[in-house]
Amino acid sequence: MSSTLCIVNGSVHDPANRIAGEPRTLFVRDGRIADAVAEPDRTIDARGMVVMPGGVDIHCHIAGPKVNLARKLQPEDHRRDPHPGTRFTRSGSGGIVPSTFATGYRYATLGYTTAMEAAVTPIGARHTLEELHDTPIIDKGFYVLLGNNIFLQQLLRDGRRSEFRQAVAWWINSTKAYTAKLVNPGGDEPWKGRRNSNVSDLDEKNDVFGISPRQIIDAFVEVANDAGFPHPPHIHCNNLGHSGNFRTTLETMKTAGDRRLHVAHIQFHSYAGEPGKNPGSAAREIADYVNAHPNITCDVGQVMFGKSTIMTADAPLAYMLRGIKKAKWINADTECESGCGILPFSYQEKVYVHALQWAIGLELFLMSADPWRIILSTDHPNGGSFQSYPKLIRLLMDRDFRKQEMQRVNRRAIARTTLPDLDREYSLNEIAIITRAGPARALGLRNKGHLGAGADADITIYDDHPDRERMFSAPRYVIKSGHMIIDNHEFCADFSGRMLHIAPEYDASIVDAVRPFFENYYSIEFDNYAVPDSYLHDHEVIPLRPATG
Amino acid sequence: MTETMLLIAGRTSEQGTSLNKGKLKAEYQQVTSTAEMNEQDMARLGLKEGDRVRLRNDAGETTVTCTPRKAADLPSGMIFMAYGPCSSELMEADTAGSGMPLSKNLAVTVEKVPAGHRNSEGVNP
Amino acid sequence: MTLRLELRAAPEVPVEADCITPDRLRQLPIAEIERLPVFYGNRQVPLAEVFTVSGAPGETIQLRGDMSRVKHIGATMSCGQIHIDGHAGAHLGAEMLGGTIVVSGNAGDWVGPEMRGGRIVIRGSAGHLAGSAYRGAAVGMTGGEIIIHGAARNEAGHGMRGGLIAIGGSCGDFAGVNMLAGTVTIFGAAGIRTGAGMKRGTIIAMQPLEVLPTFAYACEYRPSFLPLYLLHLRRLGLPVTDGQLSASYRRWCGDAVELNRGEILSPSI
Amino acid sequence: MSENLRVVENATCTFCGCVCDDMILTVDDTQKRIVKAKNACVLGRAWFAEHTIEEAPAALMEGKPATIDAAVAEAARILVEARFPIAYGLSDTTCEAQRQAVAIMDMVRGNIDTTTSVCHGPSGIAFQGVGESTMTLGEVKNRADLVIYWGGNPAESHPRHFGRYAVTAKGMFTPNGKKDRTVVVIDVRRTPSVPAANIFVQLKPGKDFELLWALRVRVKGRPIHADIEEITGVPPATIEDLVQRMKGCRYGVLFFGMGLTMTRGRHFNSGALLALATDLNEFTHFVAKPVRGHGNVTGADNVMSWQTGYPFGVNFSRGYPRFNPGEFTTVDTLARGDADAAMIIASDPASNFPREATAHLRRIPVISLDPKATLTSGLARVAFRTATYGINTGGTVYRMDDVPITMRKAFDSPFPDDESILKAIREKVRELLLARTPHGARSAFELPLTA
Repeated sequence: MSSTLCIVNGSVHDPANRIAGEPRTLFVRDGRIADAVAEPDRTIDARGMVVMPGGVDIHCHIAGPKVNLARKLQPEDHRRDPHPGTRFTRSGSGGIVPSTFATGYRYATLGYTTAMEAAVTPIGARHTLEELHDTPIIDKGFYVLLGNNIFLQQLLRDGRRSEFRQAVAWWINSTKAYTAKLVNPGGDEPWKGRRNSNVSDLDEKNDVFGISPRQIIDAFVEVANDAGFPHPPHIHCNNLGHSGNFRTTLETMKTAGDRRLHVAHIQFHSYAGEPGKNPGSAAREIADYVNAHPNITCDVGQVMFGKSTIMTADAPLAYMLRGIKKAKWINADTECESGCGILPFSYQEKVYVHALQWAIGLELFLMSADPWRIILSTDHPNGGSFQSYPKLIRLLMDRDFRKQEMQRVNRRAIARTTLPDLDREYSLNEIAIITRAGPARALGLRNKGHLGAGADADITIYDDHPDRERMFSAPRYVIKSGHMIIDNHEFCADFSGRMLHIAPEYDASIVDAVRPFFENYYSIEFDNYAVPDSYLHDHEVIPLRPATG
Repeated sequence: MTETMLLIAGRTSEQGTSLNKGKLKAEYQQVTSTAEMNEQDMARLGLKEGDRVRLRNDAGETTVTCTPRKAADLPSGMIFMAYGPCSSELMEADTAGSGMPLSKNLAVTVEKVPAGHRNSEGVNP
Repeated sequence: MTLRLELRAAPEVPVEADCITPDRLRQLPIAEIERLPVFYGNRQVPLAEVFTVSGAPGETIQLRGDMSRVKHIGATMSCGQIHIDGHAGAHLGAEMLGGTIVVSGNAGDWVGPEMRGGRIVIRGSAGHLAGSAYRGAAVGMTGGEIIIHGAARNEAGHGMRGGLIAIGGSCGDFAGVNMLAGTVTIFGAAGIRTGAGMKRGTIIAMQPLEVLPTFAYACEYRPSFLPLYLLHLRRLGLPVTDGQLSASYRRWCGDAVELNRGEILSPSI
Repeated sequence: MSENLRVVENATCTFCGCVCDDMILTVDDTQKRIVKAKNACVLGRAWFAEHTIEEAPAALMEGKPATIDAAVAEAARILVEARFPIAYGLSDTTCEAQRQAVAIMDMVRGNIDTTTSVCHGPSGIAFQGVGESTMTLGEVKNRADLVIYWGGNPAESHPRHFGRYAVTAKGMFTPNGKKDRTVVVIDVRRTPSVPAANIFVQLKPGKDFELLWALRVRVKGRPIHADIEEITGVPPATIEDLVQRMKGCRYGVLFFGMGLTMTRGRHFNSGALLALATDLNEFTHFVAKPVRGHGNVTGADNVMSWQTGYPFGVNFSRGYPRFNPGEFTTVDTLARGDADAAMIIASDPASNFPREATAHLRRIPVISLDPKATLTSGLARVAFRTATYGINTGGTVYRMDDVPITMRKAFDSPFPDDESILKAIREKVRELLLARTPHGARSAFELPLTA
């Protein structure tokens, strides 16, 4: 039932097309924005409302093996936040790690129509695709964890760079991923094989594979840039959460040189001080570097007070936090591919470190000279739930509210930051950039994040309420691929979004190189490893960029 | 003569292969109605291989055929048998808020059934 | 002022009636009470389909009938009284904040789970998991009193962090498991693994019990708080003997797998 | 023998939770059977050899042959009319079918549970309490230098567990297989698994928790009772030796079976073991894993968790999922007489459940889906005979370590698969519910607005 639609009188925010809150008429046909529709099936009068492209989450954890472990782990959290079904929608459980249905519906309820799962083991890709199929409304994709892949590390150790390149492309194809994800590159082997230790220096050579994190990072940056991945390697830098880690973050970005790199949840990597002591803010150093380097994009990974769940391929980090919290904890090793740590967590206003993390995230937003490249995220559910985005938007848009909130948190921590001096308030247009246009551009999604003709008709219409938290919590209309999903605040239909992935070419002979490794060290058959197309359901292959040579 | 012993129900290879043939087939029923007992216990109770014994507890009762095991493999006082309709007769339904009825280490009384005595319960209710 | 609810017939499937609290009913006219939704299995039905309603709405609700299949009575209540003449179903007084529930018969599993305050009295026996934490949660009851005159079954006081549980009869396994604080008193025989994983808190076992190998015998003494505490229980109708009031108690500390600051006390008779 | 033979490589055996995906099946297309299953163990060979196509109607109603359409309509009617319908089983079918089953129970506001509840359900409860340090089985093959089996008998329940994953398997850092690792079996009796072990520790029945607790305390370096041997049957020297081995290994694994979950203590037994593995991470890398049973029981846990948030024992009667083992698990809903209709998918509770539970199953309308006749299908009002998953169907299954595998069909069955029957029931249920929804209500189960 792809009907035609016309939206009139709304105040349109479409930064990609340089429209900043102007009245425009939008037309929708065949799931896309059209130049004109003669007799639309329906016309929405959006007078007094704000019209934006659907939101795009560039970094969240919503599907796959680790997410499901974290779901199973927390019945006590689901119990307090049930998600009832309706005539149109399935039921589910909410809380900090919602069930798949609740995840899709709740993203839609915030006006988000695309979300990217940020860390999936290759062997868990099939599982992730099954979950994403059960995640309604939104379009979605995932980044595949390759930064601790043993076979790839062996190729690098042996200087087989061209095979490395082919193997990366093979892995992305075999898993239907969107890009390569690196998490604490080089850190898995010491964790699993060296009594739970870790790597801390970018140039520290692993004593099993003889390569350093920097070599791994450089190799992936090269492959992705040369092959023209629409989104460059998505990196979770080494030393996440450790004081003084901003140096590692700067070194990581410098390793990329002028090549494209996306730094995930950069707030967690912007700490001053020395290892193990004296944590402070290095937001200025990090923001300056990002501002000055247009090849770098990042998402913030804002910490929001309240419940969180740490879920990460960075197993040593989760274990470190477990040492503080002493509560239930998961470690999950994936053969030849990854580690994983999970623990329920909560950020508290009065705790020095938590307040510092909160403030550093806000500093990064407010110091951003180019909102296109510092993107809104909470690293859901690590820094907090995606359901806290409306509150985060208000913190950015409303200085008085921000100052009020600052009063509630640990004063000593705030004093270690420049947050009290930052008076900037985001405009609606800048919000449209950091939640839609920016992430879509960073992902290389040409049909998303804007409302020009030909774009996907993913549209959100909000009441223009002065309380921005309220406004962004409950759009009046949400349109997905031209389908009316939320009509006057109520779900009126269900919808299954598309899988977004890339398909870089590779030399088929690489399979001959991978197979023997596989047969020796994996526990499933090589021929049962690559994910068949039947798991994609409705999908879209996002084209590569022309080679940058 | 009766004695109280601990019944452990578990999986066995024969139980696994026979259930593929069909749970309503004689082989599966035979496998799941045979209990292993410590050979000294059997001697004490006057039992020989192939004798029938009645196992009983508060949850119910069942009659099975017994077969001896060496004391080194199966300690005295323990009975082992494959899961199935017979062992289920001895499971209590209370799961103590867990969903799981206790099915191992069940205290049961063991009593020899005289030869020729018909089993009132039947193997296959 | 007493509101009377009488079960019409034994329900064929479980009924969930969490609307039955004085907080909710005390100011409603009878006609509206009759229309309140309860769950009869998966159907919402008006309360009057399950109960006849009479009397006058107020601080006290009197329920009559075999409510073994009626769950969540008094859940989250904060004031007033519920008297149940008969048996009560599961989740009685779940997450209760205050007020009193008295059951003349038996109660099902989950009496007063994650209770914060108030008092629940069961004249008969209770099921499993009285005063405990729901699955996945670390913290069970944090305040209030659960008085069971008969027996209780497994996991009484699982994750308890405050308040008291007193069991007049025997209790099942794992009483006070993972306790963080609070007091559990067991007058009858205790099951196995009492106090396993406890961090703090006190378990008083009036009959000799099997103590886990991770509890260390500390001493025999007369805890100063105990007579006062036992007199309180005696006033509540529990079978406290003079011998128990004057006895000296053996004390074990545990659980060594955890903080090791919990204690099990048992009279040395 | 027929000439019409064909080979299917990389097929998957779903008899047990090992889910070996290296089967080479020789299929006789004329006879419609598998004549050879290379690489299969004794259980797997029986699984493949015995799944022949029997002459039987695809659907029975009240024991009489019926059309599939009529049976689907009757099944849907039973589910929609019930006030406490339950679904159970699901561990021996595909994830695709499991997803349909959860959808149906969500729509009819029923109760859904899987065989997990009578298998490692207690381990699931334990996991929710303490977490878990765990791994995929390839890590054991590549790295483990200490492997402990506790309360399980894989030699008979999971015959290839030793060779493929954990004992003789050779891997990256264990090139010499068994020579590179120490294997310990802890059990109450000398099972056929014991010969594979370097060390056998015989424990008194029902004392697993006490021994695990003692090990935890010793790992933490604190004292235990001197009478530990009297309690557990295990001498203090053996306990000390185990503790030293566990702390000293490079990559340690604790596998555990239903000797923990099915005995008194249940979830606390599993929880003690999971906690022990977690504690050991202070000294070295240590993981634990339940040795799960049926082929896709782990898939059932996963599907349930992603769709509802909870792994088993889920009730939708209020329009959203709720979880409570002991309340919404099947032995309980049957034994207490709560359920008023049941849909049993690929499982046979009538022969495995306590007497009160099976007695209730005979009192209520039952729908069954099974490739074979069982006691349960025998008492069902509507019984579907379905294709055997992994032999007559493709689809997804999850190995005991959550690794998903796509199965390869060996040959076609004349019977429909579980997924298509469940999809048809789901469609019919949707029709019936829409017809019943009161005007203005959000669902067919609400109190009419005019009440």
